[in-house]
Amino acid sequence: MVRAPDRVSGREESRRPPPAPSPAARVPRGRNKPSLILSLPSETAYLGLVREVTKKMAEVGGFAEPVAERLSLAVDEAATNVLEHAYKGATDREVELRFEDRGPDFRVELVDTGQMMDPRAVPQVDLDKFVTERRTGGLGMHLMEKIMDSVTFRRSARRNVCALVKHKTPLGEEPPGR
Amino acid sequence: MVRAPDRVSGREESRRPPPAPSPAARVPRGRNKPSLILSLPSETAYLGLVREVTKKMAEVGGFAEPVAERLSLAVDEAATNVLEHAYKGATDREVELRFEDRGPDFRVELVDTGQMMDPRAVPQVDLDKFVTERRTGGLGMHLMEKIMDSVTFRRSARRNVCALVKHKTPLGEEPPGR
Amino acid sequence: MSELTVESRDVGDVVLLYPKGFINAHTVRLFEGALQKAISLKQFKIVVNCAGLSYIASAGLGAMMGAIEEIRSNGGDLRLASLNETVQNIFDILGFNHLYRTYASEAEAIASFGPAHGAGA
Amino acid sequence: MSELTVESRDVGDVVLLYPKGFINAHTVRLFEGALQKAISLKQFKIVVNCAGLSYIASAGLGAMMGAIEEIRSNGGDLRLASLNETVQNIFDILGFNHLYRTYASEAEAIASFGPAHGAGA
Ligand SMILES: Nc1ncnc2c1ncn2[C@@H]1O[C@H](COP(=O)(O)OP(=O)(O)O)[C@@H](O)[C@H]1O
Ligand SMILES: Nc1ncnc2c1ncn2[C@@H]1O[C@H](COP(=O)(O)OP(=O)(O)O)[C@@H](O)[C@H]1O
Repeated sequence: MVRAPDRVSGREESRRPPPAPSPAARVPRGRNKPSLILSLPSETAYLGLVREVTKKMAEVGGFAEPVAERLSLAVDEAATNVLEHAYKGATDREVELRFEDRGPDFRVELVDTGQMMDPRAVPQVDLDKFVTERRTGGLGMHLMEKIMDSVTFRRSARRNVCALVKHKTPLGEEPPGR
Repeated sequence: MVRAPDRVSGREESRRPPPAPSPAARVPRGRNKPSLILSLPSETAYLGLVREVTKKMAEVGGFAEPVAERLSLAVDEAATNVLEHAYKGATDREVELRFEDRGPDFRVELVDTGQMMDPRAVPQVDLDKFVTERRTGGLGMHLMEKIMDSVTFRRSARRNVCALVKHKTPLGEEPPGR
Repeated sequence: MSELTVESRDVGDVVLLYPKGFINAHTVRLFEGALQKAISLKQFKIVVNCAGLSYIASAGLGAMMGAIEEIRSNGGDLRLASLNETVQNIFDILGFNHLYRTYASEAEAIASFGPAHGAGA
Repeated sequence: MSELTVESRDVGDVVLLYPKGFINAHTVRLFEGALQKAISLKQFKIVVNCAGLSYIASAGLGAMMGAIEEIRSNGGDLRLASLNETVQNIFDILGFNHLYRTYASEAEAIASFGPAHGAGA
């Protein structure tokens, strides 16, 4: 089901390739924050690990537990989509998750070598129509976008990269406590 | 405190550089097992994360929970030693932990760029003397060696690598259940 | 390390499902199977007791979506009880409170199907 | 997210310590401080109730080692109660059962110091 055209632009916004690296991204190694790379076979059996590793990294990044739980849901959804859509259920491929704590941003990238994301395939969620139209899809992307500050897809070197970003400090507020 | 010479050889055994890669180690990418690389600032605040990530990777590797708990203790001890001895408490350095599931072996490598390990500095644990001699050190290495099947230290390219290995299947037994 | 189990229990003509663990794309088939079994037995008054459910991803919500029309068109409903904070939070994010009725306790969820139920067991 | 807290309580002339969380190289100072405080108050009959202790690394065992001689040479002892499986396991690996007396319950550990104790509070 293709979403209504009038809502495309607002969504497209968050999916265009990211701009030039932010100042934080230019900071070289020794940035004194933890980073983690997890390589997984494309099997749903590892989604539990994805969720737990995400939650720990989010907590270490300073997010309170309920927020860390939500972030782990968003990453679970993104990984599930790679397995189901990019790899169409094939279990002999690989997914890589990169977690980086870039000062003000918590950033997770999922890298796969499967089928490219077609943004037009993403349905717009209309809860009212869910029941009557027997819809069961579209919830994953919807959750990701509700939870994260930005969800972007890009393709480079025959790989798909889905980048999820959550700002740690809403503008003008204190940084979150450990 | 230096250990008694007559027990040096048995210990040295497990600390010599590893031999040529085993057949399992030669398997190229796509080996269809999860792997994980965790880079951390040299601060004890991250030891909790080390322990939790190790426990999850061990469980995913097929070890039962009590064994996974012990493995996470061994890796905690190895990481603590890097912070205390290789980096002498400096908190601006980096430690890298590499987890690899090599079929029959669960393998964790800790990489640092600090002071080299001097095997002669490792005291031999003699529990009877602990109390009377007010000894408080030496327990970490002792725990690591009791828990792991092998603990080796090597130096390459100005880095120290501490490799911890646990066999999944004691010879002749069934592989451990999930 | 069982990631999900789903037990069930009848109270009058209400069927109670007890998912224990978490529902994600890996474990969802089991939850879906429990829902489909209730439907095939024509037990359309369903309460999912979420007390043992630590987490639910969109796959699990999709499974409920896939069953709800058949359940309601047969005069039944799927209602939820005892959601923990995480699961409640996911429901809130999606606005699922408009689609499903949730109750603080199992007893309230059972009672919501009418006064005849709950005493039986 | 507090990783370790250590409360204390007196029962007669026995002091009870309640570490809650885990003891590793990051949190050990707090545990060490609690032991040293008891010693400085000349409370040499110490029971560490480990019911809330999920895990202890060698740093924590070293802290006990560093205090035990002074405790014992003053006619006291450090005894442990209610170790969970993980902590018991670490004790077993190291053969620490030969160095420290452990008890299944706090009451037993308190009573082990003599009949006068435990009733007081
Ligand atoms: N990583 C991806 N690669 C390719 N297509 C994707 C990817 N993620 C999402 N999609 C497309 O977006 C659609 C909506 O995804 P989602 O909201 O997660 O719902 P569902 O997966 O249940 O269909 C999918 O059906 C698919 O067409
Ligand atoms: N990673 C390391 N780098 C350098 N020296 C080390 C390292 N690990 C252990 N050692 C040496 O081995 C000794 C014993 O270590 P351990 O058994 O962990 O006890 P402790 O750390 O309490 O002294 C240390 O005191 C130190 O001299």
